[in-house]
Amino acid sequence: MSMPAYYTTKDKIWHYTFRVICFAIFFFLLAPILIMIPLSFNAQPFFTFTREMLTLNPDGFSLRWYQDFLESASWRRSIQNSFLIGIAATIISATLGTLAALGLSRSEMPAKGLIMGILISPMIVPLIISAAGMFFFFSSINLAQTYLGVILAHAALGTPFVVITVTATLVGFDHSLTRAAANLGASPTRTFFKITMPLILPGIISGALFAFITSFDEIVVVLFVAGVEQRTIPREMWSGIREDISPTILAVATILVLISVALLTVVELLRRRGERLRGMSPG
Amino acid sequence: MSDSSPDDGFVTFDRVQKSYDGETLVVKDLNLSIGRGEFMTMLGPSGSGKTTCLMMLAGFETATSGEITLGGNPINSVPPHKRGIGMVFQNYALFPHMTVGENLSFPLEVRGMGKSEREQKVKRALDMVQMGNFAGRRPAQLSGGQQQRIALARALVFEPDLVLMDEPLGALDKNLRERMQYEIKHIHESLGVTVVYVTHDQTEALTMSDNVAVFDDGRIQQLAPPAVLYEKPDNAFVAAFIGENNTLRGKVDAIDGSTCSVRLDNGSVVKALRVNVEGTGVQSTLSLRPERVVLGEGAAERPNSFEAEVLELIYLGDHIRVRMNVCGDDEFIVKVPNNADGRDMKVGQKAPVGWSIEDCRALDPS
Amino acid sequence: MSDSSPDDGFVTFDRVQKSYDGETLVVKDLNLSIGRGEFMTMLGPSGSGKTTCLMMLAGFETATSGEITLGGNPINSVPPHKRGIGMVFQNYALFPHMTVGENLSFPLEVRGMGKSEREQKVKRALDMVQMGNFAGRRPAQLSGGQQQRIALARALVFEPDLVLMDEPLGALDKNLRERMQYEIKHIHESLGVTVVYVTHDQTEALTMSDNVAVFDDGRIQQLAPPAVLYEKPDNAFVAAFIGENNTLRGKVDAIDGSTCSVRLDNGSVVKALRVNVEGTGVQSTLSLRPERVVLGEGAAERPNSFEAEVLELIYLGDHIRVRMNVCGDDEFIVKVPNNADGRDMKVGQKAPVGWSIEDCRALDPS
Amino acid sequence: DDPVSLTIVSWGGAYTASQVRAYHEPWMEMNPHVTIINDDGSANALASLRAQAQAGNVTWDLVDMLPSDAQLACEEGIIMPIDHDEMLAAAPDGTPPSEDFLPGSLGECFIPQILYSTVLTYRPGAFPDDAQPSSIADLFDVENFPGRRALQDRPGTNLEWALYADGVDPDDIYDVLSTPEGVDRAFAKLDTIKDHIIFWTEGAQAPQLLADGEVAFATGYNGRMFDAIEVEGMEAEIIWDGQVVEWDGWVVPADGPNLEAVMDYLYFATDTQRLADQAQFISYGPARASSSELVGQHADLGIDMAPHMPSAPENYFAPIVLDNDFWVDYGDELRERFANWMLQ
Amino acid sequence: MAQADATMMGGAGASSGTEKLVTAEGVPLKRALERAQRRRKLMAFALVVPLLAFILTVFVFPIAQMMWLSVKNDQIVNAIPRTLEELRDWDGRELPDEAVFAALHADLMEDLERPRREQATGPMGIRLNYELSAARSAVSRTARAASGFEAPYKEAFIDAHRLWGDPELWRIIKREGRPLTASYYVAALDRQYDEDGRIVQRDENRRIYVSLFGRTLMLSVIITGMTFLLGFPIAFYMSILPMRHANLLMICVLLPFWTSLLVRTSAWIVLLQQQGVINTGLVTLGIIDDENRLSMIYNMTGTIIAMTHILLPFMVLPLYSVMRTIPPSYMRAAKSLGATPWTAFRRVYFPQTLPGIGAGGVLVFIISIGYYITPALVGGQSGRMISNEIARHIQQSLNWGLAAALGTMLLVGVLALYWLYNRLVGADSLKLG
Ligand SMILES: Nc1ncnc2c1ncn2[C@@H]1O[C@H](COP(=O)(O)OP(=O)(O)OP(=O)(O)O)[C@@H](O)[C@H]1O
Ligand SMILES: Nc1ncnc2c1ncn2[C@@H]1O[C@H](COP(=O)(O)OP(=O)(O)OP(=O)(O)O)[C@@H](O)[C@H]1O
Ligand SMILES: [Mg+2]
Ligand SMILES: [Mg+2]
Repeated sequence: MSMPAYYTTKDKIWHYTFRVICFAIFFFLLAPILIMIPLSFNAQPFFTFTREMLTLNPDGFSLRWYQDFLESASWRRSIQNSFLIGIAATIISATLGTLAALGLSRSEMPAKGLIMGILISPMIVPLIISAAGMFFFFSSINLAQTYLGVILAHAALGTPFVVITVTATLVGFDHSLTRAAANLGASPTRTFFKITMPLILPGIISGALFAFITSFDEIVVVLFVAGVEQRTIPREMWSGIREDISPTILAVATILVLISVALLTVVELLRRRGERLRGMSPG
Repeated sequence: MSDSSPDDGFVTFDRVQKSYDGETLVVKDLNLSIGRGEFMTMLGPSGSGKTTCLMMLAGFETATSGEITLGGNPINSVPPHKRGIGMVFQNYALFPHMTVGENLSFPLEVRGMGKSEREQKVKRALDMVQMGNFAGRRPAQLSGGQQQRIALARALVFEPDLVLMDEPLGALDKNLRERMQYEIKHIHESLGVTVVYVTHDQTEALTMSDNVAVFDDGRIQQLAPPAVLYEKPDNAFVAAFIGENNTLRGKVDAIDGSTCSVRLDNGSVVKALRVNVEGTGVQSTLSLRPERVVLGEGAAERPNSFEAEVLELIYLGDHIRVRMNVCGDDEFIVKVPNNADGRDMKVGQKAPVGWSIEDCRALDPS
Repeated sequence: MSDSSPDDGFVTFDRVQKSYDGETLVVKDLNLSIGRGEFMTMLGPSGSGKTTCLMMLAGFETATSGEITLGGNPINSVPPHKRGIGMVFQNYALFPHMTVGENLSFPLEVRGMGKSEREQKVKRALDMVQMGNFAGRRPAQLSGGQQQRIALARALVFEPDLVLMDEPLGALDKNLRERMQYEIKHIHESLGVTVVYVTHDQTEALTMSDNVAVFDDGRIQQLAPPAVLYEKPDNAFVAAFIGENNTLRGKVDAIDGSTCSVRLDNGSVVKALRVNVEGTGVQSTLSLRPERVVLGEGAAERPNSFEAEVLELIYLGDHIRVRMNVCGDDEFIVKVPNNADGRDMKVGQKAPVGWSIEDCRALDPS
Repeated sequence: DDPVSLTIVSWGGAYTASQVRAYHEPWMEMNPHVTIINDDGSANALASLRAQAQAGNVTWDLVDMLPSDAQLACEEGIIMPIDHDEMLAAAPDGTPPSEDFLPGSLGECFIPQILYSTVLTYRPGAFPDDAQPSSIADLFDVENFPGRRALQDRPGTNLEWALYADGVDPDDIYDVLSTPEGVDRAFAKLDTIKDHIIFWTEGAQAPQLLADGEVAFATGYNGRMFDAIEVEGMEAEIIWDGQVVEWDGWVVPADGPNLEAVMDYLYFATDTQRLADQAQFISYGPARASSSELVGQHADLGIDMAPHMPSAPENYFAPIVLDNDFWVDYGDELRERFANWMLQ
Repeated sequence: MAQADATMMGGAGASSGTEKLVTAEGVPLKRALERAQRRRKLMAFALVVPLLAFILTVFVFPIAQMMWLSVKNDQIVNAIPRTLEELRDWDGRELPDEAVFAALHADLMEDLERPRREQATGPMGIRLNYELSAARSAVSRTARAASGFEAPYKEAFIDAHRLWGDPELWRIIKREGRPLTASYYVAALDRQYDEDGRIVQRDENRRIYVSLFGRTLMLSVIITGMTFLLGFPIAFYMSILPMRHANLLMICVLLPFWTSLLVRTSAWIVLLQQQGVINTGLVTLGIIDDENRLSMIYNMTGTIIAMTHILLPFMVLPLYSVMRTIPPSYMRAAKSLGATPWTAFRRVYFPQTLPGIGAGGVLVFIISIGYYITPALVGGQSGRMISNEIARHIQQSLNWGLAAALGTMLLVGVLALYWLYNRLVGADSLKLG
């Protein structure tokens, strides 16, 4: 951005200071991730930069923690679990959440405020309380320490994100499109699958991604509800931190960050595609 | 102007009422009958219930009471997607994720039509609106006028008997708008389809329609062909809403068959056509078109003739609007064609104005 | 019509250019001078650079090259908040979290004015736009027209010498629009403030302005008072953009001082005023206003006279548009006043048309 | 035999690994139809056991827990009472289990397995060579031994040490602590080092804090400290003075699904040889007297394990034996007091 | 053609304001409308029902059930019904008389006959121990020995454990011998019952929860404030950038959001500890000397830094989505009216971001007030929060009633805050990018 001719020196200083401050904050956001990646190549079993690493001596670096991770059966299982639980929970929350958002965005929906409040309560209620409640409840109906229990718990935690994003997408949704479809002779079901669904798909996907990440990064409920069979990645990291803090978790995290970057890119591309479809110029 | 011969009652509204909130009636006791092949326009100010009527006809709103029939059958219990009515939405409502071709093909597809037949019909519809080459484009890649044509083609491609259009030209600029008015009118005539058209632009209504229903406050104020509407408004609202209008207020002095004399507030007496006057002594609004007022030579010979003063001249290209003081009314407008006669008028100048009895209509007081 | 006596150069644009992306010029070599007290309108199609000019004047965009002066002083290095220019934005930009009174008080407050003086000025400004009772409302509680008036009052309350308005009436419906046009014009006259007004509605431009600058493609195509613009367009773009217009195309046959003969494609020869014709043999566009065409009796006496056929009659209330075939052009429009003469025309009827030389202008080919 | 799968709950990490190698693997070799699932839920085992029992859905077969938790669970009736002589193997010389297990270690529902201790560890680099700390009293001496101290964020061990450092005889500590004056005295002693404390919660944090150089002293479980020092080469020394010793062992959830297999496993896994074997993998002392002589070398490092056992005579000179009854009775109150003290 | 004739109308319209509106057929308008709307309402509701049912069963019901634990109190009633009966008329001053002890003996004996899993004295001992230390061993020791007791039982009991001679224990038995109790809430508020059954403050050195709630609240406020201070500039910066660049920066915001919490927390340990990256860097640069390394972790600072980092995206996302929708013309209008850029920002721009600040603030505050993992790992003694205490009571001390009481209080606070927010700003403004 070029500066206007009327800027005084003070204006210019502020102009640059503001940018410096912003980049400092962005740096703050990224610092832990930036620190984590080199440490995952540490040759030593500690979370500190060794002298070799600082002098860029190749001996200070190794792939042993990646190897550790790839060879460990429990890590492998936890990855399977994380994906299994995450995907199953996401499917449940995306389906139910999208349906509910469709209902909520209808103007004739009764008691909208109350229902919305209940539906997003999993996001509002402190996790420890949710976890404790589910722990007692699931124990009493034989769902504790089962996959189904963890999946249901995570689905509940993920739905608010789907409801919120899909509702927001529907606010911008042009309802005359569904009317047009009905007018052209399409039944309500057909209208949903051919018109509504393709158009709100970006919202569903980004809500689903939020739900997936919620499950994928969730530890408190897992600690309470899951058994050893259902250990997820965060749960495995948790015992890593309790037992012996080895850089394996950093290796895992580095890999996960790469996955996150990929997912974020997908979201961004989807968003641009969505805007193109809706006729806005991609920004 | 109307050259269709409406077999009364292809679409009828029978004592239809509509309320959204249970407290106020948005449509109040609507009775309306539209003939097959007719181009019928609903005209009215914003909020007068035009869209609501259209939506009830299309099935997106339910009438609170009363009955709507289509081709003689009540349609209250027919869901929208089974009514077979084409509709052009105000914002076109083209499906953004489909190409133009897919948009047009959609109504045929849901009717289970075969691929080759579909393609053929789509092509014919596109050609009709002169957009034959655009089948592969997305709506976002079209200009407003082009989108409008596609919306029209889509509403017609499945050959409905009835097409509804809700202010389809509202978002277009003047030039494009005029071109599209012409095209829609042309298509209506060549296909013989029945059209219910909503607008709040009176020029549009007058130009295009066989019949115009003037809406206000949830009621039809007058239903008539354009010329009748302009020449013979039934009440003050219609007179004021259609075209430009000078209004003079006064009390009815005497009634003489189809004419009457009205004494204005400044004492002048005006002779006018008796249209909507109950008796002598009541208040009345006189309505007079600016272009029917004769200014200068010839004015004195008219049955109504007054001395007037030019207050303002407003140049409008093809004509000049002259604001004058006539019978104590400062807002009296006279339209003078912008040709030799009109060019040398001056502010402050005095001149006689006059008009004939049949051009001045005595209406209800409001 | 213009009764202000502009002391040329209160605002000047001197060879101003503007590019947003460094590749295309959005404003190309703009020279413009606006006198104190003048009502100057920028008129042009969408994307022609009108808003950009206004933004440069207000200080929200910087000119890529050239100089803008205000009251004789270059303003490039004056930040927007010190320019003291009032501005009415297209969407009004009323601060939604402040009441109407607070909105109006804001410019006075930032100038450090005392409370009682502020209140007094706010009150006066509100009264000026007849919104005296609305000081306590929030913008969201006002209708479009009311918001518009508040925006106007806010732009004027701190008594700027110059007020900019960017399509302030774009969002209003026709009736409101006309009333507001009148009010703005009225305020301009009573305050004597300089106004730069942007619109793409030609009627608005013609009605309100002392001078109109017609923009196209980043250039001023013509800068003139409304009557001159309509009567004597400099080029085909202006002719087509302002008012309705019949265009006939042909080759210049002969030039005779200030007139010329043009041979149309169907062989007819038309005599026209030579305005923008380089020499014989070149292509030219003839521009002729529909209302200047004489139809029927008297037509044969004009220097240009042809036999024509009525193709369509369009009823428009105060006049009838007659589409005719003249000299092979099917889209030739003649406007006939809606009075006794015009009422008995028929489609298919043949009639002579004619016009005088000075009403027909030979312009550049495009 | 039908395939059976046993869920055995323990502490995870190196400790579970030692059990897998010493008990699970040899036993599964003998019982190929059984698979063992290791769950590291011991830290919260009591809560889960209670929840499972209340739900009537017990999924755990065998749980490794501390004797104080075992006592509570036993009183609630959610774990089985054990007849040690009936159910467990005698020593090779025929001594019945009730006499072979170290005195005071058996519980009504509890089968001890190991003796572990909480010990004080320090970083030699933090002090001059000629003034290295050597006793619990040094932990409370900030004058001569400056630097931060990592203590566990609970009253157990800390209060005992405070009194011990204040001159109370190890045998009298719990009597003193049962009186309000004794508690005040302990907290007063803790006050003297309050500003130098970093609290740790999870077992792995203590060695990590030492390794990172964050603290000069750290308390920690002796097995974990052994691992950090001997296996991973951390520079630290253990002070055995005032080590707080405690048992750890098995309990059997009542109404567990595979009782028969569990009993078979327990008979095998608690015999003299197996307990001694476990000491090859981790430096916790076997709970049977008869196992002590069999303790050999570390399975991977090849160093002699006996000197690293809490129970080794040279280490067991001033032990404080954790009184579970005391902590079950007074734990809630003292935890509140301790939490209050931490908050101040 | 039919012209709307306005003469006969079923009272609809202007006639009289108070009269009920009816349709042309005479059906009241409201009812006719309701009939037409019912189907649509049902349709809309049917779409919501699956999720609503799901959330109610797996989420709302379990929490309600947990909250029930905070008043449930059947341990003593189950174990010694006869004793409680005898105690009914006891005045609560002197030791109860022999009849009560005899009843207690009978109760204990009956309990011993039951299968072990159903014995009620164990849970009763544990329950009593929450109120009075060592009450558990009094019960368990006596229960084991009771079969050998002979009348008079009073002495026998007091011999078995000294606490039976303490009227305090009997007062507690009497007070808690009811199926519902408030004593968990009393404890959660750092109160206790005195000899006369009045609720009084606890000993100063046993008060924790109130100040812990206070600390939690304070930390949450600080964290919310920090996320606002850091989040506002970057949200603003992103909102004035072209979309393409803003989305790039948005990835910087979302990336940490999507990186495991545990990893981020560990990374902060690496960065902040005394021998960590920042301290070492500062020492190397000579800004601080080796002895005075900053302690930035295992204390409140650590909690604040790590949680601010973790919760920052929750502030930035709603702020950004609000800022994006504020048209630049407002700032321009303010400047054209003569406001300096700073005034324009303060008076015109900032107030319009308030819904975003509200949404972000409430989200961050609510999440941080219930935070658990990060304070546990980096909080040290001064950075712990109420959730850690709740978790400890559930998992370690097993005082589920107290945990439920603390949780209920926390939940009520959070819900009240959310309700307030909903009233003031509206939950619809909750957006996530
Ligand atoms: N869904 C609705 N709920 C409640 N009231 C409505 C609804 N739709 C329209 N109305 C109200 O009904 C009245 C008539 O609205 P309608 O849309 O039919 O007017 P219109 O004549 O189409 O106006 P416009 O020219 O502005 O489109 C208005 O007062 C409007 O506020
Ligand atoms: N901020 C900007 N960045 C890049 N290009 C711009 C920007 N603003 C305007 N333009 C381009 O500059 C040209 C002129 O725009 P401008 O807004 O001045 O037109 P306008 O005459 O005001 O049109 P309208 O009548 O539609 O408001 C257009 O092509 C537009 O796309
Ligand atoms: Mg409408
Ligand atoms: Mg513009």
